Amino acid sequence: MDYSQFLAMKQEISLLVLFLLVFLSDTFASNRGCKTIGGLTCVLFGLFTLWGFCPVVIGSDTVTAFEGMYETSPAIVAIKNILNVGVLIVLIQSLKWTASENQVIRRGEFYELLLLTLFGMYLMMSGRHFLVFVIGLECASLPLAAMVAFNKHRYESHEAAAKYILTAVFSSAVLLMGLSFVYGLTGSLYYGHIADSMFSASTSNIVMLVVALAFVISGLGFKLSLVPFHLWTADVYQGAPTSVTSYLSVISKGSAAFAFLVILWQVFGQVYSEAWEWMLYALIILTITIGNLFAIRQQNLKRFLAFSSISQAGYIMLGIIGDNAMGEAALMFYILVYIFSNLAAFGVIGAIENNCGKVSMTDYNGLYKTNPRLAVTMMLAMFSLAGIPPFAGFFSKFFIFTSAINQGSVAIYVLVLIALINTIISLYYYLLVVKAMFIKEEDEFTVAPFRSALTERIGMWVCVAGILGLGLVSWFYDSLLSVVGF
Amino acid sequence: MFSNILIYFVVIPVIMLAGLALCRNIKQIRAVAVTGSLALTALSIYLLVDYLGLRAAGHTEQMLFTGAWDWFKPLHIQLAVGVDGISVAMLILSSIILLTGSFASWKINPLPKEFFLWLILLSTGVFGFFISIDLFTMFMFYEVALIPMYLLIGVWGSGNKNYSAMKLTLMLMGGSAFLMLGLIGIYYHSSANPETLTWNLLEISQNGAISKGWQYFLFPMTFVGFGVLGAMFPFHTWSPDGHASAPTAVSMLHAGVLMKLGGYGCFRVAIYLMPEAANDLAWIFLILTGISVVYGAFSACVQTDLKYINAYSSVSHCGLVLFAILMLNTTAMTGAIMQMLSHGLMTALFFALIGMIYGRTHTRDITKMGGLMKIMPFLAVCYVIAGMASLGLPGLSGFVAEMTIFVGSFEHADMFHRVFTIVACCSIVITAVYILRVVGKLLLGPVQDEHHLKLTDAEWWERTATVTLIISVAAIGCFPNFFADLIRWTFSSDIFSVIGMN
Amino acid sequence: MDITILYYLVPSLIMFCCGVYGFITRRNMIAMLISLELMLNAVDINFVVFNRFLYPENMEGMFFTLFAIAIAAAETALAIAIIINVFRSAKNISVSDLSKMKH
Amino acid sequence: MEATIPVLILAIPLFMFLFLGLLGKFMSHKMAGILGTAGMGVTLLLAYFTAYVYFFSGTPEFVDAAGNRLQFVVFNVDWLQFYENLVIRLGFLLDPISAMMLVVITTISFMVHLYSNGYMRDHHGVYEHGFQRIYAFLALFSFSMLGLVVATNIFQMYIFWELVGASSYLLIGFYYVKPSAVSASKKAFIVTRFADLGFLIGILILSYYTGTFSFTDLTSVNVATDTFAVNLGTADHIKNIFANSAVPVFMGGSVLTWALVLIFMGGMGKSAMLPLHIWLPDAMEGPTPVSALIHAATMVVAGVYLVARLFPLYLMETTALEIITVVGAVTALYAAMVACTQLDIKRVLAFSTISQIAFMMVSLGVARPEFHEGLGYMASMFHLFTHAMFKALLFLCAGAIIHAVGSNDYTSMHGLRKHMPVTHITFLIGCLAIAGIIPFSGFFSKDEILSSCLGHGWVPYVWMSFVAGLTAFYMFRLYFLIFWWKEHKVPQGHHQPHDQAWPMTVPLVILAAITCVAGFIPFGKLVSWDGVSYDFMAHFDWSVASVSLLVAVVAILIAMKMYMKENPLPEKMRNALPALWTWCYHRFYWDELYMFITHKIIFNGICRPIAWFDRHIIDGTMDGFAYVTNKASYAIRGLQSGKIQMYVWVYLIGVLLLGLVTAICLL
Repeated sequence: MDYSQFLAMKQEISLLVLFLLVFLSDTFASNRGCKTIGGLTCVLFGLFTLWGFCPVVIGSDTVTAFEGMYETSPAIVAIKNILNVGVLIVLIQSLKWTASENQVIRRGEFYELLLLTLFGMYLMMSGRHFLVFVIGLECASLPLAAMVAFNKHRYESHEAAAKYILTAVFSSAVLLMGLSFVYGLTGSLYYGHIADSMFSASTSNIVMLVVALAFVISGLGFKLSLVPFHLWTADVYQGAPTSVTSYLSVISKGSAAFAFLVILWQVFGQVYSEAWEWMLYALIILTITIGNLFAIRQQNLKRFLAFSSISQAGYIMLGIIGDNAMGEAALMFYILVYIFSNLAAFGVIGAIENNCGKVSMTDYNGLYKTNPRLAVTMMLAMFSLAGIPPFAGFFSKFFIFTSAINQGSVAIYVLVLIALINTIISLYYYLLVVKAMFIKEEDEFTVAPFRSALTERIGMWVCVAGILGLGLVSWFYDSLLSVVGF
Repeated sequence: MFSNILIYFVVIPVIMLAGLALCRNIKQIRAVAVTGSLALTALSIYLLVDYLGLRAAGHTEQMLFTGAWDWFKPLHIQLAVGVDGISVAMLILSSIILLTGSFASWKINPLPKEFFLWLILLSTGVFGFFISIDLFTMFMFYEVALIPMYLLIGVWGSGNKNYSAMKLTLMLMGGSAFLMLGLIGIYYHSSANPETLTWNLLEISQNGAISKGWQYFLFPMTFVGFGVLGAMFPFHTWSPDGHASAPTAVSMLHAGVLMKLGGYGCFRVAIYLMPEAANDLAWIFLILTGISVVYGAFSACVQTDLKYINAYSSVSHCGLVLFAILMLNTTAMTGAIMQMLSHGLMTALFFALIGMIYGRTHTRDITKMGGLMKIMPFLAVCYVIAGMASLGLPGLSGFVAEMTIFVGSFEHADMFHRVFTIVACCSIVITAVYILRVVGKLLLGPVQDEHHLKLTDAEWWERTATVTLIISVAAIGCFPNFFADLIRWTFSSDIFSVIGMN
Repeated sequence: MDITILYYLVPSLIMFCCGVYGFITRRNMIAMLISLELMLNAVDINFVVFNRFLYPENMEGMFFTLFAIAIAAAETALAIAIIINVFRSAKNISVSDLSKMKH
Repeated sequence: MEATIPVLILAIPLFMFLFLGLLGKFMSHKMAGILGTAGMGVTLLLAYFTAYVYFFSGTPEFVDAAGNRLQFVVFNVDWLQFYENLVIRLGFLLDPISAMMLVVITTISFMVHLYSNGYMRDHHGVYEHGFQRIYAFLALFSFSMLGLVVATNIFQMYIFWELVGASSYLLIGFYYVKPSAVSASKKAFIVTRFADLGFLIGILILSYYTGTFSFTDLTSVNVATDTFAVNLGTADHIKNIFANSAVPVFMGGSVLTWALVLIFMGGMGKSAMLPLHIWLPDAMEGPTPVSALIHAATMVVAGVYLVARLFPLYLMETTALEIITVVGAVTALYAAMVACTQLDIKRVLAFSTISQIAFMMVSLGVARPEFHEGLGYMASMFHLFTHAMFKALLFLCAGAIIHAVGSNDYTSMHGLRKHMPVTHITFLIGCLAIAGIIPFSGFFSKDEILSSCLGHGWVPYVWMSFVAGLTAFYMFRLYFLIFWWKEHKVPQGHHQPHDQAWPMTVPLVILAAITCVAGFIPFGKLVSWDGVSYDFMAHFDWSVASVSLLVAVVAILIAMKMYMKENPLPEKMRNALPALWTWCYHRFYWDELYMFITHKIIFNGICRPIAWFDRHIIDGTMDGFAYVTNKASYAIRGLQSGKIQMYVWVYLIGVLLLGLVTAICLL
């Protein structure tokens, strides 16, 4: 076989190399030396991220390898780079936590697992054969279970991990079941072949396919935590260590969303209007509404952000409707902005949690009086998530709505209207946080003034810069739009 | 880009924001706020002169000082600016009110710095909204102007402020939800050729590609969206609570300028772009606005809280604005814009005075006050003048605006319009009732509470604010033709030929 | 009599359903894990059968099954580890106690 | 004639208002008084000059070859343009009535300015609080009133109409600490405002159909001999419009009728015609000079002036004139009856004012060109003139008395003739004039009114003669009760009442003098509805005159019999017709009726329910959305039960629903 085709997967390979470097240095480092692994990983990963932006990696057009099992294109590289940036921020933000005394015995495990999951996500997005996809999926979700259970001394951590692994395996079983039917009906697991054989497929087969499709969607919906496949999300987010939660909420969601887009359009694009358009509408409405309704009542901020991220996933789905480059670009842009906004929020939560272990909204009362910078960062994150101009969230929301309406039917107007009305509810609960920090008077539970670690501050600064810049500077969106296109 | 004068209406506030961020003490903050708003006022007046000069020189484009710079090119989103008489008038209004507002909040505490930061951010949105002619940027600035209200009311407000702030923000956001859908819809029907879709108001109105069917759908969306901010019945209830809880300067800016965004948008987007639908559906909204005119006035008659009274009268007056806009003829619409100016100024004056009185007596309940004329004559006299302006005394701004509206509305000879015009006319009597009620209870008569006897009259900054506003109110009232001509130009242009407007 | 494809599909479907049923009803986490294994194996059977009966020309299904088995093994291992963790901290492995975080 | 002097006539009072209003508190009281009076004096001279030039210069722009008066627009500047032909202009129109009004207003106003110098201080010469303020307001009022009478178009009239309303509001509420004054001023403003609503709508209708505001266009109607130099084009145009069948007819009345009636409604408000009269008696809460100026002489006749202004239009639609007649007649009788029973000196004068204005209205209503070339028009203008003089005189006397006695109630006066001779004489002259005793001015004007009534029919003639008798009766009741009845006894701690200082007495004397001679002015030569001057003595009807004179004398004798010496007769009278007396005394309960309507019906019946509706229904709906959302979020929280198996259930159901529903839809 032709080994040069491995060159197609530059990022995967370099990621593996990076992983090996970290792994080896972790294995052979002394107990003292291993304290530097975190820093080392960050540096290496920073370089890796930069490497992702090299023209060599981006390439110019779509490249396939292994008889089309693997595919890369500027768009895919772009989404990978977006995720890399997010991962980099997560890594930087988690340095302090991993250095804390009850984590330091774990040495570099956190980073190794994290890099592995990232590798899995790469495969999910680049795979053009369901085998590759499934391997990527599992590779992305199993290590996460371990990471969720990372906090040895917190019961919640274990409960969350157990819930996660059990439901994850269940959903993957269902997904595989669906895939088996797909295979049975079309005789192939290549995306392309399945799509082709849909032309010839008879109606009854189409019906079977639709049922199978429902199984597949459920599997992906689980990763993306769409209602009704979302129930694990809140508990896991709450129980997991904050760094893991932030990773779960942005990176794995982002990758799943993109993979979802690819599969739906490249595999089932034929049966869009008859089969899954309405499924998607239903899922979107449910996801946004239920997520919002649950988020209203939450007191624990991590749980709160879990539900907010659920409804955000619903908005992301809007980008999939309407088969056009605009939608894809809007989706990627949304993910990008969402990464920055959410990570800013998690950065603040993590910083405060690491400092005094408080995650309840009432602890944030009058935060602006004690820690103005954290409060402002949090506020920016909330406004961006709520989609308030001039912050990036507004632009991503606007673009995703615009791309969705491009599809043009009356139904889509109604759908978008429902989504827009939901933004009011979401604005309500985001403002609750702002209210706690700025309007409520501080009491004895309020976080005392403290100085957060340099790494955390770097992370927040980057996020704030992103929140302010991504929208107003049109370069980001334009360049995304220039690379997309099937 | 920076050769265009209009850009500076956004640049100056941004500079002010930066300056405020660097301020260390209250003196510097005041300095920045006052110099900045003075600069804006000067700029707007210069713009007015320049504009009139160009018109006199025979420039007959719809908009002057136009400029467009690509922003999100693939989506045809531009940073497009341009003004006509209406925008110029609105810009002057905003700058004056910002100036007086910063004087009125001279002694704001706590957190003066943050207060002014939010206030200036709000006005950035306002100015941006009035200069931009690109639907996207317009909408963006619109929302920029809305959000600061939440914190301004929540942190510096009084009374039931949490509830009011949340209610105001959510209701206005509800409006802008419809608005966003409407705008996106307009975008997709802005041109017959999908390659040349545009957000640019002028191009859209020239293309006139929005089919009637879509207009029927999009017109209500946009009109209601803006109408919520214009306090259109029944979407007005945010306004009494919001105004009542907001701090002085915020009430001034909000009632004086922000509510005008509603009326302006209703005209500039809903009616300007979809005249046919406006012509056919106007009656629905005429009923609503006609109701809100008398409705607001009637409910103002029984309130006892000064700010509630004024908020309801704002409902009534802004209702008159939308009412006149929907009459779809030159005179009435001119009157509508003049009413915007006049209401903006006099309601700002009202709220300023209420704030000053409240700052002294610490109550806004008119049953607990009385005979203030003896204690604080200056403020009392100013209040009477404001009241006279509001009940339409000739020589002050209210009269000319209302008369223009009534004469214009009366051009419709059919029974429906006649009846509603006369109903609207009735509001001038009711207005007199509640204004005189307040004046009688609050300022005249014996002193109710002897603790008030040792209160002082206005300080110099308060005098500055009120006098500035009174002068501008009187200016409109005494030389109305100047403003009328400034405004009328837009309507007399041919865009409304589609609906046979004179 | 000849063995048609249904002779394999129906049992696999039954297996799958049993797995689901077990997963939903059993309180013991280990038992739930076993039911999961049932479901996964049902999937494996499907793949193999489809490959063998419908598309014998290439081995896609077979390979998929191999990978699936491996993945299932990995999942089980990880799950067991986590369950042990839970046991350590909660001193039992009844799933009904596993609902501290809710609403 | 060039515009400088007319401009000054308007500008000086306006300037005085701003000057005294803004800088008043920086100058001494005396200074302010002198400045104000001086300013008004100058205006007076200018106004006299203008009137003189208009009437007697005989320049062709004022008088044509045949000696007929012309309308002349001195200047007319655009103020606010609605569209091409509909423009509000501020201008200065000279014609007989406006010239006449200039004289009246400036005269009375000057007298009042002078008088206030004395009135607005106590016996020790200490100036009242807000002395400068009253001069500022008086100046404002004079400005507005002058602007009203010289208006060139109906909208300018409306503008100044509102301004006089406002200044009257300010002046009534001058003693703003007195709650009664405050409520009185509020009442006055709101009632007139309500009337102005009608005026405004009338203007809207009229201007919509005629397409003009300008008086010269509107009234250019050639009924008999058109002599006003205006364009006949509009005249025919107007006639055609209203002749045109396309013009809708609303509730029986033609559009023109409605317009005119609505406009007259404005006049009813200002001129206190029934049923909009209730504000005037209360308006007496203001300082007496103010009452003399505004509520006796000038502002209250604005309604009459308005009708006179549009008289040719009214001639086109005599239905409106009939209405005016009826309203006027009823009001006259009503006010006269009430006046017979009041105890407050100023209230009596107020009601007599109402009654007298009603006289003018009636005489306008009955005026027709066919009869004595519209004698009624001239008569009402004449009566307006004379009434202004003697009513101002009476009020100023009353002011002097009140100032001396320190009370409005004349049960505390009695027998003042010895103490205040000057006041006594002047007051008597005033009474004689209003009673219509020859040769005082009132006789002539009232006589012409009666004869024009006669021209219209017997009913109005008899009716109005009866009212005239009542007038004589209650005025002399007032006179005798104040100056005779019994000896004056000074209450403890009060000083002896006496004539006031010269600033107060001089105006009395001057006005009394005018009252004596004004009757002999050949008014017909100066004022007539179409500018054709004629000698009204030609129309003088001795039978009518003698009858009215007889009635007046009889009435006076009755009054003398009842009130000259203290006697039980009045008691007897009262007990004879208790019901009538009570109703008159309580002014036929009009105020109570209004109280009921405004308070019970409008305030409690409309405003409160609306406010409640707003708070509870509309606002409730908005809060309801929030409430429902919250409830929903509580209702579904069970979904997140924390149990894995539950989660998986939901998951499965979701999958199956998703798959099966779509499958079914496909099949």
